Amino acid sequence: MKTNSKNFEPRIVGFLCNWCSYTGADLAGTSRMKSAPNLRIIRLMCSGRVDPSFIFRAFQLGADGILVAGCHPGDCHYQEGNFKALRRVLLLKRILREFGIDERRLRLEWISAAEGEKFAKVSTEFTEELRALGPLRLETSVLPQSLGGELETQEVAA
Amino acid sequence: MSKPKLALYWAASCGGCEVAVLDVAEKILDVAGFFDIVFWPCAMDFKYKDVEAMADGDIDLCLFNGAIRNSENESMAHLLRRKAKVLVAFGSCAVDGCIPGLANLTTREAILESSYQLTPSTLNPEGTRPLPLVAAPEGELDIPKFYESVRTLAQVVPVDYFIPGCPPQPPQILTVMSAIMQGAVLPPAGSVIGAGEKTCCEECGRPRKEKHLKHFYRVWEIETKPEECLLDQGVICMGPATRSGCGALCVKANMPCRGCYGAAPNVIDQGVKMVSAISSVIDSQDAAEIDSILDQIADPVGTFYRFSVPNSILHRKQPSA
Amino acid sequence: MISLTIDGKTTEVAKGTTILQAAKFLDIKIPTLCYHPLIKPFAACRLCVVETKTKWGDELVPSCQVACRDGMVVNTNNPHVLKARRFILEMMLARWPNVPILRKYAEEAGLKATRFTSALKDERQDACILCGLCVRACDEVVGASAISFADRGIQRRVSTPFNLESEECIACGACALVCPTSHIKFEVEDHKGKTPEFLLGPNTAIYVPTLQSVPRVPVIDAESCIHFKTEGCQKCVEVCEPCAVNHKMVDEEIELNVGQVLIATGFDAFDPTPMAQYGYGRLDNIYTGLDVERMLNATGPTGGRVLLKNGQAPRAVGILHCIGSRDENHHRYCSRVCCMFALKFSHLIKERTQGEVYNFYIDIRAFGKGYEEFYSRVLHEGANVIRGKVAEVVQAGWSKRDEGTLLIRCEDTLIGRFREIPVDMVVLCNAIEPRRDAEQVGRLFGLSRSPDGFFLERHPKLDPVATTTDGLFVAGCAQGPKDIPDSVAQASAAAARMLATIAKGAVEIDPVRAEIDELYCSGCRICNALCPYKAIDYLEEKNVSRVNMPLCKGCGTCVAACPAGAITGSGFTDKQVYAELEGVLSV
Amino acid sequence: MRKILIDPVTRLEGHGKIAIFLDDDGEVANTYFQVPELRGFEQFCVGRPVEEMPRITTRICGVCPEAHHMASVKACDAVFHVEPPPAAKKLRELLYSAFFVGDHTLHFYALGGPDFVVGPDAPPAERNILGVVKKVGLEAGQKVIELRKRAQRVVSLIGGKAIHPVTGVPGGVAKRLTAEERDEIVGHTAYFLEFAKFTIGVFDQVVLGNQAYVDMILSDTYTHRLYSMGTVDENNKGNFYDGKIRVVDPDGKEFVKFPARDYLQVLAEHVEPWTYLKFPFLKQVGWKGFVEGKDSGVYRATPLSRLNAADGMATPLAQEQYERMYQTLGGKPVHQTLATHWARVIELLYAAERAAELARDDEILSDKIRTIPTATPSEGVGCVEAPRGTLYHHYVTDERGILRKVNLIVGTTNNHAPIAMSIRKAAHGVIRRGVEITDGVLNRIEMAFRAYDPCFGCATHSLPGKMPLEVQVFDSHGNLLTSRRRESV
Repeated sequence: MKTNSKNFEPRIVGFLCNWCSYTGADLAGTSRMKSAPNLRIIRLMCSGRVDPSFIFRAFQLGADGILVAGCHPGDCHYQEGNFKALRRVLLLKRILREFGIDERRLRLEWISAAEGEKFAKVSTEFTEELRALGPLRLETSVLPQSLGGELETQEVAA
Repeated sequence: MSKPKLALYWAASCGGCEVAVLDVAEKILDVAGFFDIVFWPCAMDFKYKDVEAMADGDIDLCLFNGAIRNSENESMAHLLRRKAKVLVAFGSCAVDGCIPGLANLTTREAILESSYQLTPSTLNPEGTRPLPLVAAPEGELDIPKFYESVRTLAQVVPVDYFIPGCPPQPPQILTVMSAIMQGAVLPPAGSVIGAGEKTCCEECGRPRKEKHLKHFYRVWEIETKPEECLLDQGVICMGPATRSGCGALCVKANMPCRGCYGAAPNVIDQGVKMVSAISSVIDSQDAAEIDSILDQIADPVGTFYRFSVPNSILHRKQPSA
Repeated sequence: MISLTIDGKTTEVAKGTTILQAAKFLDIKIPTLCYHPLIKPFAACRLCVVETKTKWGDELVPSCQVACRDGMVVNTNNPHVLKARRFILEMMLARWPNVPILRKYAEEAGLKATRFTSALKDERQDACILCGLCVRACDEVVGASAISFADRGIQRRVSTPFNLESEECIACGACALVCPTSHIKFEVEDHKGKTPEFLLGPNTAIYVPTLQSVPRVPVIDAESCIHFKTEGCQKCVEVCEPCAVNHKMVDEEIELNVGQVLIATGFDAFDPTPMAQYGYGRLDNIYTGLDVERMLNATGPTGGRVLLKNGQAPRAVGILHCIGSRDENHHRYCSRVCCMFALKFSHLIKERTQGEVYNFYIDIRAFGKGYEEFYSRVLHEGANVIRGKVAEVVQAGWSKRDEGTLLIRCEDTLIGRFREIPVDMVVLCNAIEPRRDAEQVGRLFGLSRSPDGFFLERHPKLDPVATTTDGLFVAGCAQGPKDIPDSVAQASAAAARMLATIAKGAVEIDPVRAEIDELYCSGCRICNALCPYKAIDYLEEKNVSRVNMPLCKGCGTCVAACPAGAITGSGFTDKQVYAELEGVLSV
Repeated sequence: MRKILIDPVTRLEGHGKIAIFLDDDGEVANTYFQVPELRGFEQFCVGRPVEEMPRITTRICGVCPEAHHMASVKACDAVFHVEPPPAAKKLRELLYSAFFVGDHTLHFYALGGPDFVVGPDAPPAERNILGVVKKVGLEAGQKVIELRKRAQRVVSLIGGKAIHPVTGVPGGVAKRLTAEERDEIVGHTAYFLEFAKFTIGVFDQVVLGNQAYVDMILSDTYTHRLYSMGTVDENNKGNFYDGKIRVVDPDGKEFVKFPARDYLQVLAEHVEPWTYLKFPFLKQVGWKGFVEGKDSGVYRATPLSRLNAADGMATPLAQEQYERMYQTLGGKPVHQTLATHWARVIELLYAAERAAELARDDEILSDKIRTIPTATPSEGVGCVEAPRGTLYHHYVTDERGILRKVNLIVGTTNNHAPIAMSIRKAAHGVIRRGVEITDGVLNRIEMAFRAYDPCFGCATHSLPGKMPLEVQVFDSHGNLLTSRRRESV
């Protein structure tokens, strides 16, 4: 499935605000714009609903990158949900860094309902950026079955 | 009828959990009286072979504390899972990975290097490292394999119940024990027992305000007022994201909570939840200002994940590609 | 009341009425120069002399100044009066031989030539007869006192202080208006005004915006009204018998509580000035669609006549389509209405001027009911249509004959040749564009706009009048360029939608809400500050926070932030989102 | 070649293993004492804010978290160049003394005591706390439980938590002591003192009253001529919380006396491939392997060596006992490993006296319990006497107080080499060709080990001294010849 070569197709999860970017994505579609198909969209009422746990879980489930898209500052349908998203993403990037995950894999964009073009552009760009970064293989030595062999090889060999 | 069989074991932990069990004081005798303690290496001498000899599921209750750090911890986990009807992850190490779990933010190699080479007091010109198997002049010597990552018990074997806390507070241990001894119906498997359903704030009792944070202080920077919520005073306190049960001991001692009782119910990742909460209440809409405020949080991961790195969604620092 | 007889006619007038006013009332003409009905009489020119009979004999008095007395008998043109008036005119003509109005009066008075000669005949050949009307207007009416008499005797003249440009002058033009000899002229340098009328005809500070306006009352343009500059004037108040004019009026804001709003804020007309190649605002006789619409309006400033600046009818008119629309540099969209109004113009202009009409089009979009038929009709009437976008409009006029005419340069893409077409008038069919305040309005209502800047409907096909916000509807050009039938249709649809809700008496709202489970909440109060709607209350006694349902809009910020996981956001619960994640990432 | 493996609960559990190799003559060829656990605190604490260390390093050991808490917070004081107010220092030391009382009690009654109270050759079933209780009376058992309870109570009153205390902050302590709490503590310390005296009595009665034990203590099997390390105050009296570290040579002459911050000039650690635990030694003397004497850098840091390193005790009753011990055992220094138990009882008495003294000091009620640091944090060493040896915490931070380097030398580690040596010596002493390996034999080896009260909570993590033993005798082909094991306490 995932390979590190050029033909690696990044899996991106996009958390889109219902009022702007989601409509923007729609617009990109209805106006038949071309954009990378790697983005898997999850619609939320507001970028402020994006719980950082969602982002981590998405990484755990095999996403190579996460796009959080909300309304332009000042345009939030709920007044300032997008600023909350901004704050969370800023702190989250610091956390990702310390977990050894390239912070470029988490991206925050302001995309209005009118910016179908920007939406297409962003998802294509992001896909290329992730392609360059390569697949994110989370070291998940967590599930009992996935243990045995792999861990037996973990020896204290100097 | 014969007494129910009880086993206690520690893997990679500090022993505090064991002391906590002893700290139920007089009551320990009741426990000892009620159960037939078939395995408790720190207090009584029974052999691994005896356990191995038991029929599977022969042990009625096994309290397992400590994380899984090396090959030995792991095989003990597997053995006791086989032998025990009910396996309980006992204490923060077994439940979340605890402080030793911070090791998942670094690598096995780094740990060995610093312990046996870089530390200033170490005098090791040959760069000797401990090896799992050593041929001494007189014969072979072996020690367990030191793994790359610390894992929680549930990440190694299926676990029936979880008793959080570093250490679990004796009153909580007592409640659980007496409940079992009175034959109370066990909660559904997978439940957390010996803890509350709310968060530390419930037990803290300090009056709280709406949160608008513009500045974060480190504990050494200010003398906090004992009658005001620490978070309101700008000191990061994990209380809001931490399960109740300890009695808010640290906060009552005027120190911020660090989250040893683990995530609240319905929360899958204690650290990231607190990240969400804290960042949400930062009182600024300007990216640059927000960043400068965040700069005041020394060591975000070590703070929000102090006790839960191995049990967090991301589990460990990824090897840099 | 006072009764008096003028030239044998007897009448009654109110006390204080001057003889001149009484005469006017009796339609008896008395020549005047220094007199203006709205300015205090001054009796400077004495031209208005009349004879009054008194017991001491006949007496000559300036009728503009003398009030009527009871039983007074007045003669305005018996030989005695005419002799005196002729003498006065002789004196004036001596100094101002060429002032038309003087010559006219002289003629009326049967005066051939003057017997006198002026001491400074040819030196100061201006037309200022020193009647002082201007000075008094500027002082009494305008209140600016920017001009007054300077010097004495034959040196006397009207001037600004020290003959310098006056700080006081507000360029109201009152002096020019009252000057009997048009010695003072008022020239408007820029052609563009607030209303099309300014361009097309006389303009005042108090006017009726458009003749169809409802209610049909005049408005005062505070920016050009003298009163708001100098506190003076208010002549409109004096002359308005119903006393309807009120300068004290101020803007007021009225707050209404409504459950639904229809956004029908309309559009702005594209301003073609930036397209310098078409000369709008630079060359005369270049108009926008709306200007021409006014011109063609029977009740418009020109009474519906198509006129050039010089008052003549144009011989040829060029109509340029798609100005600002279908244009990469301005608006990429089609304004939809221009083709048809252009054709209407062609029809009317041809009908009213018998001149040539040239349409320059990209392609004709006559899509509506009966539109195509109208198009072919206009063609049969002999309107010229040229397919091609006009390159530029320039001043013709290298030969005397072409004086003031315009030259349209374009490529006729049908015959594939470059053409130059001389016309007298150019009509720019300028685009419909979003109102300049569309962004603020959008913010105010939380409306999103489509790339063209018009408000976005909920669905282009299935829900063209509603918006993404419940209770908020759009209609007309606010939503996108459209003609009248479409606007009416959309507006009615929106109205119907709103009525439906009103009839129902209840509104349905999305079930997306946040709820706090008090079993898990410990009142850390993280969520309290986050709610933009202050929908979360903290219950001190229970030490929990609680969502005030009716206020909650379900944005979910608190759900994401709650460190205790005590808040669930119905419709978008964590469980649901995780399930979604597993779904989208399963392949 | 035969291999005897003494392994607490088989080779699959890790709490210190002893491997004894016999040559073909059945003589002991060599012994290895292995510690199979490693945590890596020195690495993963890097990047943490230094002020959090007192709460992080407690998790090195749940048996003596107080020791790590104190060493760590003292290191923090040094890192921030700040001097805590007197009240704070006293509160810390009070907590620490209470902890010592509880810890030494546990060891004497539950772990070390049985060997003497019920005798080394008594059946294992009796050689435990219950046996002790039977010998010295039931109320003694209740006393022990009661004391532990009270000790933990005092720790939690001052430290916030009984296990893993939290109140230590750079420049002081976070929690004020209320009058009520203070009164309660005074009550507890009074109990400590009574209990300590009682314990002295017990020791007199059952150990000193029995010539056999005294002989055993004095026997060469349990004797090592090594350097002794301990912390002393300005009068060279022993102290647990603060002072200078003093090392005396095997003849009892002062070898070096240094402040904690100079520890690197005195100490170094040696690494062996067959154990995770390092072997500290005196740098100036150097690592000569597991050998005794003046020329070997190996030293001990135990209750006994603390007494050896000091010129006396700071409290009257303890001083009495101190003098009496050296009289009985023939003057300073004492190198008999088993005498450590006696020294421990004396330290118990000292700790109880110190606690009582501090509890009565009114200053501990002061509001001035913190000095807010102002200097830029840099580097610091914190050092206390842990029950099982001198404990060093050494931190280096950046200018924000974020840790760059961490170095720890924990109590038991100091004694790693001596423990190994004691085991070997005991093995040599008791295992001979043809000698059947009895419980007595095993226990005599274990006693050598247990005297150190090794807390592998710090290194491995078994509770102090709990060392159930199993001996497996293999022939040279590794086949199991005989297996014998004995239940321990």
